[in-house]
Amino acid sequence: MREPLTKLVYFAWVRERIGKPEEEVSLPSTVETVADLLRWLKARGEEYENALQYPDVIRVAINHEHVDHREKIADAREIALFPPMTGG
Amino acid sequence: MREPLTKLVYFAWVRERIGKPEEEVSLPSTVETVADLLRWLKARGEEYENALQYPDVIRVAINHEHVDHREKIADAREIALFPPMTGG
Amino acid sequence: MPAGVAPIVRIQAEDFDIAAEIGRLTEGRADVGAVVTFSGLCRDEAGTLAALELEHYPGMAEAEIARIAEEALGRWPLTGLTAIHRFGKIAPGENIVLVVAASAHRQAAFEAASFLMDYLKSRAPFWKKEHRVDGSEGNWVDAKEADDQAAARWKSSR
Amino acid sequence: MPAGVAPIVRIQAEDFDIAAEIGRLTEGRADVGAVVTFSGLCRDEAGTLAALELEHYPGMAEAEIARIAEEALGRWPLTGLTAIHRFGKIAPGENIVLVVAASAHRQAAFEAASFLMDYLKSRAPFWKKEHRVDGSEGNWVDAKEADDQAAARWKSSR
Repeated sequence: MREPLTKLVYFAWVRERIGKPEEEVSLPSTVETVADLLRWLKARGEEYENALQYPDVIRVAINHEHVDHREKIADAREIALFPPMTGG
Repeated sequence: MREPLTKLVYFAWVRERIGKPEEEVSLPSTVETVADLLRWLKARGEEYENALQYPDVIRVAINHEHVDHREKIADAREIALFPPMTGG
Repeated sequence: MPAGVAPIVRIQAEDFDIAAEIGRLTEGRADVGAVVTFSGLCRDEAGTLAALELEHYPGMAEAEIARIAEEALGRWPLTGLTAIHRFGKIAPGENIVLVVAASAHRQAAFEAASFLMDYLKSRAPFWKKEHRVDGSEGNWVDAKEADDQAAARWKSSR
Repeated sequence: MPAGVAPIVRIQAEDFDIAAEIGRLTEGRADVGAVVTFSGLCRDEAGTLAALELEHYPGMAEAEIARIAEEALGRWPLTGLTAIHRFGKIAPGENIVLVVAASAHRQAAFEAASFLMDYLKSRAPFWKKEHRVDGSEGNWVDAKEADDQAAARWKSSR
């Protein structure tokens, strides 16, 4: 059984467009993969729609590790959404 | 017409085997190329024979620039003979 | 790979001291023949950029760079490997990132440093926002296709 | 290639200061995005080597390294390039050679530094003699086939 709350963290322009650096959400059981999560979030309001307009460019990490959009989020403690990285 | 004296300089084990760091020599007109010079030097005595036993491994520079053994030595002010380099 | 080489990874706001970081990998030992450093600096983009603001993902940034460093230690015979990445506001001319790779031989040091930088660029969770000299709202720097390609070349090379 | 970049080439007995040499290529400017340094150090060969003695060809050594550096400046868009080679007796753990390459972009800095080192190894008129810990007559270090191959790879790559 999934923990009731999942921590979501946002960075760079994803953070700016959603308007907050992090939040805790209660995910419905229909949200099984990263792709499901992005679709579900996008429907939560204009700021999410704006941040996640092109889901393909959004990079995702679960528990501090990069994952692709097909990854299951079953035991995620923390899921991060961010644009492609520009460090170095 | 060739200058009467040509300066020869030696490095590393070429210098050690010949037994001196440099000398001035009067080259006969039959010595036209680097290969001719190596043959001529080799006949000058045991120490030269010892240093130049395998002429193919000897590297040569004329006036501070690498040359190959076919190079003419016509206007050489200084000719250097040395083993393959091991700097860096 | 020499046993027991642990990478040094630091994420910090303050500048780093390249000579000190080289010393950390070389002092008191005589088995290091080659040290390659890479430092990345903030450019002013022909005078238009006032500063870069570097945002990072605390916790993951350190973990991800450590994973990349371990991968490098597995691929090349290194005697030491250091990666330091700064965050916060950085002015043109200042340092952003440092990589130091030490080895008995130069090829390993060059390749490991280059590999680490390519992967830092495309996998370390850092993002750069521009502050413009004219005071206009800065843009987030776009990821470069070239950086992904640079990282990808290490996949086929061995 | 940025106009007017003159390589810095020095042949010297004394040690060099890497941080100072980096500073020489970066201070007071904001167009440098990447600095790669290579330092080559004397190894003790598992405790058997007491020192290396580096002989060089004065005059030609400087001229030849300058020629190699000019070649690098012609091939990569560098903002600065430095090569320092020591001569004389050098103990294990000490520096032998330093290359610093600065550019707007990291690939150019990495490639130019690697190129310069490969050519230094195979073309700069320096020779290393070993002094052994056991006091036996040292040998002249043999040139490595691998170093010639390393230099040759730059001929086909562009």
